[in-house]
Amino acid sequence: MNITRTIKYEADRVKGFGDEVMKVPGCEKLKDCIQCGTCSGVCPLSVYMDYTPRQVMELTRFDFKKEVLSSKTIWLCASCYACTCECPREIRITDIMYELKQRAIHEGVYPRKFPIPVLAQEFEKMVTANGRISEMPLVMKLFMKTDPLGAMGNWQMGLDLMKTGRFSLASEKINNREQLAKMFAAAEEKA
Amino acid sequence: MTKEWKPRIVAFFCNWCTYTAADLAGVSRLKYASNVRVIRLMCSGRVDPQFILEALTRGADGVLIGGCHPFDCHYVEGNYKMLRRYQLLKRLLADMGIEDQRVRLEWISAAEGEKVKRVINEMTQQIQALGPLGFPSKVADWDREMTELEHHVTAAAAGGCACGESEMAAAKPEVAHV
Amino acid sequence: MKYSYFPGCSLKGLGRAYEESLLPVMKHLGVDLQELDDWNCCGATAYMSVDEAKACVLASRNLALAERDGNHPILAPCSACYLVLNKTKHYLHQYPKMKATVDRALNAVGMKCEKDVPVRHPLDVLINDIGLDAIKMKVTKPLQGLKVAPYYGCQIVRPYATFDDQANPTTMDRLLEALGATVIRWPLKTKCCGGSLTGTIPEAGIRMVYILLNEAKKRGADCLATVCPLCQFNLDGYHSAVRRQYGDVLLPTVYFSQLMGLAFGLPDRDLALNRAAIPFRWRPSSPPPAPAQPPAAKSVAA
Amino acid sequence: MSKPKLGIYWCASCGGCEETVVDLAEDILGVVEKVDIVLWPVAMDFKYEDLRAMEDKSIFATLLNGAIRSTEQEEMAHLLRRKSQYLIAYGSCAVTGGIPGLANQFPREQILKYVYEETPSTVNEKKTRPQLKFVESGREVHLPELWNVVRSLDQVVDVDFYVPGCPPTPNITREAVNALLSGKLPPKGSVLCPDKALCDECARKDSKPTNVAFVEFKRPHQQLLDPTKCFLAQGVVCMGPATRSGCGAQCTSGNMPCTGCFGGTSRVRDQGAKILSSLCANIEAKDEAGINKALEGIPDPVGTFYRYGLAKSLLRRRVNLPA
Amino acid sequence: MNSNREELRIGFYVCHCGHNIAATVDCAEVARYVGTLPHVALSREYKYMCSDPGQELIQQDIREHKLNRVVVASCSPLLHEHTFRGATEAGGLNPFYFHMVNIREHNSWVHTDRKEATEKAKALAQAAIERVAHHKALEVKRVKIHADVLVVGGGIAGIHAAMTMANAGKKVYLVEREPTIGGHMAKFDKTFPTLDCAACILTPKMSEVGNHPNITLWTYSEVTKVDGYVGNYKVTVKHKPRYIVEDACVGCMECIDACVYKTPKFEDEFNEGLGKRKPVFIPFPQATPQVVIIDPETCLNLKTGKCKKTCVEACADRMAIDFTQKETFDEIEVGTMIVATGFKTFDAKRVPAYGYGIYPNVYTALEVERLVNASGPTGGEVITRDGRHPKSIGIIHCVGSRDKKTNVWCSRVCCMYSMKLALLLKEHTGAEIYNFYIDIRTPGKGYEEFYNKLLDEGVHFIRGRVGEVTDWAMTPEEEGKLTIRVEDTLAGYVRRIPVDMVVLATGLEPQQDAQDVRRLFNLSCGGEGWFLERHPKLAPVSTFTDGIFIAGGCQGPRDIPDTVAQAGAAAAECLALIDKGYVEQEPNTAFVLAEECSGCKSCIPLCPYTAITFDESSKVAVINEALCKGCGTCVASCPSGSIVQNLFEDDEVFSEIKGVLAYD
Repeated sequence: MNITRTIKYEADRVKGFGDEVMKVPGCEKLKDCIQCGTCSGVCPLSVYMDYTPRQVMELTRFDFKKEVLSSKTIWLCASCYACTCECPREIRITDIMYELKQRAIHEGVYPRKFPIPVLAQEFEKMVTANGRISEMPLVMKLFMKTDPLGAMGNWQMGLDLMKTGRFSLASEKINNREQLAKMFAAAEEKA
Repeated sequence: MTKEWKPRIVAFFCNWCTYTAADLAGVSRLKYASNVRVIRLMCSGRVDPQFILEALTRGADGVLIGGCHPFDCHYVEGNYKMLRRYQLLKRLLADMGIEDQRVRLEWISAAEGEKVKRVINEMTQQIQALGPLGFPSKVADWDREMTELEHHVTAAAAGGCACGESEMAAAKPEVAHV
Repeated sequence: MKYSYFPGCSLKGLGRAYEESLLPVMKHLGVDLQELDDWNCCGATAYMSVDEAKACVLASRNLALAERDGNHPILAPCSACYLVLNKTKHYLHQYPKMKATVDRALNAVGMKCEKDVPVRHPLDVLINDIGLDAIKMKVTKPLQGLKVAPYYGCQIVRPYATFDDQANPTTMDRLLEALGATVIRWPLKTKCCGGSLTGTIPEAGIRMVYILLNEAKKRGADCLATVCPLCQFNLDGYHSAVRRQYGDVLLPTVYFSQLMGLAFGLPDRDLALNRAAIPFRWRPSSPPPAPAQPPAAKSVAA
Repeated sequence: MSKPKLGIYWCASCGGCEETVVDLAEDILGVVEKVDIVLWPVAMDFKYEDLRAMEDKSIFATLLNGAIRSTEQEEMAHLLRRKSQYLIAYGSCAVTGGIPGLANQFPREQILKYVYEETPSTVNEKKTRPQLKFVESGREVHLPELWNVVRSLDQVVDVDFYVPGCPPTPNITREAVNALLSGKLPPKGSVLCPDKALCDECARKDSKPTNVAFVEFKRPHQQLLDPTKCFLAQGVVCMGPATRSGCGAQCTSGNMPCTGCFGGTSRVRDQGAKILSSLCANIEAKDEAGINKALEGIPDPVGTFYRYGLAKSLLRRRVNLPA
Repeated sequence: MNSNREELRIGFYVCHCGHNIAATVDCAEVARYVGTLPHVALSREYKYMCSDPGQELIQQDIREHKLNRVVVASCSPLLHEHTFRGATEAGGLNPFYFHMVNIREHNSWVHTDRKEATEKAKALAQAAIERVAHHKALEVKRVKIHADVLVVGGGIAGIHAAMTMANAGKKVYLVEREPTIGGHMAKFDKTFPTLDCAACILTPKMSEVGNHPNITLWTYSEVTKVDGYVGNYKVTVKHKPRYIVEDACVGCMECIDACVYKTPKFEDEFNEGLGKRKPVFIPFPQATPQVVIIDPETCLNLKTGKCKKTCVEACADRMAIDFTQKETFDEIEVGTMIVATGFKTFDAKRVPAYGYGIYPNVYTALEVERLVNASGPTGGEVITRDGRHPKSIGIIHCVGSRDKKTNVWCSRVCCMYSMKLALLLKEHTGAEIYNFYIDIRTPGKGYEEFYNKLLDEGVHFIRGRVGEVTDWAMTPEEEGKLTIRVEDTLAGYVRRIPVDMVVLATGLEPQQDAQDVRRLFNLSCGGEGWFLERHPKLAPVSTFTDGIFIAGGCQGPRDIPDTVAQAGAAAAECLALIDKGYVEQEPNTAFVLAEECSGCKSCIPLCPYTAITFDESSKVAVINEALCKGCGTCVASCPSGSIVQNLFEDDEVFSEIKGVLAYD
């Protein structure tokens, strides 16, 4: 029988992780969490999550970095903000999820082949370069990277889009891309 | 000044609302800047404008007056009397070159410990940005222009010589009325 | 009334029917929309998961452009754009550090973002600036007999919007009623449509699409009315996937602007109704009672 | 036995105080009978050298009027202090800075510029200013320098007694001189005047109701003043309640409100602050807008409340002026 | 005043307050510094100045070191000024030769930097040293206390307080704004945890109040004006017209039967709108007084003037119905008051996610109290608004409690009443009952045992705050039901639970008009709107206005036993004052220096208590010390500085200003 240890020792915590997250703009109020579960109760995606949003809050607060950053939960968050609006402690759970996603990407610990982080990164690259998103090229890229065969399964939709004139492989760009690049560069400078 | 300058603020708090609120801030262990020194009065109506001017000239960089909210004065309407004085005093102070933020009137109820913290921190910051008001050393600076003549009169008398005023005037740096 | 129109990427792509119907409707109402010159991506959801500071920079460039070009309120029809632009404003107010970063970026290109230009949703503008009375005046073909399930989705009412109730928004309900439609009351009007999950984790996304379609249909809706290009795409485009997983729940999803166009009597071709996978075939049947002619004297005075 | 020597001197003043001495009329004879006036530049020839040559403390008492705002005045203050047993600050300017004290609201340069260049009647194309020193046909001439700050006498030298007023009335002057001569003196530093406020001797006192609440403040020229009714009851700013009596309420008798020349009572540190406190507290409005509406009638609070006392007030001078 | 001439010998004490002060303020340094100041004869630090040995220390030093002034730097004067004045007096000095420095609430507790806190403590101490030199010997003033008492609010708190004092022989006025006393408790079915029938224990007390010779009961009345001060309050009470002559009505209710409305048609407030009443009605059978009332909003005669007035006919020669009644007023004098104006329940519509007002089968707890009550609108049968006998019921805790979007506080009673209702509903219906809670709070005698009993009875407890209540079905068993979506946080799963009926355990809130009441009685309020006690631990029923006490739900959420205990405490406080016969007042009153006053009359309109008058013979202002409350407004406004406030003389304040600024 294949069993795993579930007890958590202090050594399993990455001390300071929770505090770091709670210092990020928008994430401060995580401290106030009373684990009531309202976030999970209203989350439409909690149906599929490995940890409920409430558990993610608790794990984050107690520095269980690995568990949180490699969870599916953070990638299942669809940013509907229902939890943020309903939380009785005014914790901005959606923003905390964003923060955790950013950290997961930076640390490269997100589930491989999981399409959402890939989409996020492709999205970022495209916007950084072009200033705008071109949906079809983005989707094509996504499928190529994660599920080349899946693209085939969606032929019906492609056909629909074609028929309704919504399918375009043209790349949308802003004119003043140089300006945008300058802005990004300036933003990255240390104050 | 050898010591690093820190704003000094004298606060006049009414016994019933603002002083109690400051007590509440303490009981709640809120943390705020240590620049304010509170003087307890029974009512903001007791705040004599003389107190404010006296505090400023004795070295306060700011004066904070705390009273009960409108309608809530323990003494019915002492706070309005202060508000009325404050309106004219503000103008008078402006005419005397004292910045608006240095004298502040705030309504803080007994329950608003948080507001005590906020107002004190805010005011400390504002005054830190304004810099020292400069009393009482300012007066000494003003008086420096006439430190030498007295000495001269004394010296002249002691020497018994009838030196003319020309020498006296010469003792001062020659500044033309340009 | 003049607004800086911020279409966002979707209204130029998958959601073009939204733009194609919204612009004629707004024009019909005398609203002056001027597309923001050289706007860029708002910095939306996916971007926020990668680099929040850069997302704010992106959004604030748009705010700065609007400020530069006359400081008219920004009209952002896409829910994600609407939320992200408002969220950025919120961050700039609340977090001096973020503001400093953004200011640094804007300074580098000689732009400014300090006039707090309002970011508004078409529903907000329609209800609060134009008003239902003015809209009713324009209705020539009331949508009598059409049962619509108003579907707001998540991001226009949560969490930064102030023009409608977060839990139970009613602006679209009131708008549709003004058009003569019958509004279906249902508890899912702000439930998530699945967002980008339909594409990335279809199992999760499709379930959400199914729930919405199924419940609206159960309550007798003839169509769903939406305010967001992504919602429309999900609810319209995944019928075959839904059918495979749950069975047939065919129900068209249209933009509220398309319904407005129908009620105003605008021609079909102006409303891009042909751009949906699930065609919406319902049309106002009976010609309306002729609008009462105002007395001649009055019209002269006007 | 020789008669006690009396000095009278003026610094920054208008000369009104000198006039009061003359106003003693025939009583001046009584004074002259009892004292030797050894110094009175307005009336008698006088040289600095004469004064310097006097023994220290050889003058029994000097009545010095006028504020101190120049090197010359400062020097004379020191000299007279040295030569006099009693130095009396005589008149508002010497006591509290007086009207000249209002100059403490402005930088010296602004004053000079206005006086020598900008007054409507000035013709001074070369913008000539008085120089501290100039040479004319081989002779070097020196002029006093104007100080930045206008001061009351006691801000420069030690003062024994104060006789306030702009000017002091003949009555209190006579009483002050009599007190000096009789040796029946109050403690050093006293103001030789009653310590009650003016209302005490104002004929209009009884006409003031007990429920005055100000809706607006008016200035005397803005309306016809009832010659019998309390000014405050007519909404006109009157400094009487915050000002020492002793003048016989001459202004209010002459249908003008008190402007405060006698200064505050001994219990008050800042006369202006006190009258402000009293007037404002009695405004009727309770909201800021209403209060400020009422206060529109006091366009210049410093000029109104510190007309005679700015130099001696708590703040003394506009704080952001150069030292 | 001769003390000014004798040599000043000031004793200074800085208190460690255990670690409370000493942890942040260097007390030894403060003591050392103050010891170097002029006139300081001795300067000490001590662990607990307020302790007996601390106070003893002061007394001993006064005697041994011939101290004539005492300064203690410790906590807030609002807490211990009295204590140290006592010690000063016990040492043989006038108590007002004492001054107190607040270095705990205003310093050690609010600062973290030890150096800065120590410097501030030195400055504050120096100010006190400067100030105390000007202190004068003062006499405490005694004011006689009127023996009558006013109790405002006729809920269980007011009832209990009134009874206690009336039984002690005091004359009590009990004012209630509703037509009957009883308050919220009268609406309850049973009380937790003993399950006593609320009516059985309350109604006897109600009728006792109604019949007590020492109690004047005024229902349908409100206090409109309060003047005066402790011991001597003047109160105006408004009696609203009930269109019934109370003394003539015998409560036979024949007028109700005779009303032109044959059937009850209007929403019945007492039954939370679940039942109906007529325009002429009695709120509930045991109402006190047993007098009907006519509601002008619904009475045909009062609204239109066109009615056959069958009620008047039915009343016949008792002639208790009087349509001409107008508001009347009474003015009474009392020495003390108890404010017991209660609370209101949270409006569940403010949490739209739970569907109250949208789905008929969502109820508030108070509605369920009436629903399970044998004398309620359904006679105790639990039948939902759409006519169902529920088979499953969900009770949602913390509705409008512990939620920053509504009310942040825990309403304290909901856990217990939810469990009580769970038990009653189970008894009445046999349904499956689910409690959804964040935390179960049972801190009371027998409360945890009650919780255990519910677990034994098979009532389900799910730890999780409910996300939403909706009527759409995901699965067949959800069809036609209300579905509760919640995370079972202990299991770690999100669940959907279909039920027939939802009960919202709404929290407690301050009354709608709490702010008006607060102003009327010159009370303070916390940020949430509850009336503020003078000290949360040491003066829990006192207020900042002497002679006015608070009890019950107006001060914060509490259950019946706590309310009754508090009402008893408030009554005891009143009785203590009354039986003492007088109160001592802080001698901080103002007086006019008659020799100096010019009679300018500027001060006279400033006094809100008309304590200042103009004496026509001497032509000066005079302050009536008995009326002066010591605000000092006239002092600050006297243009010639001729009014002095004891304890806050100009020189005392000026020296304090000098002192705080003397230390850099």
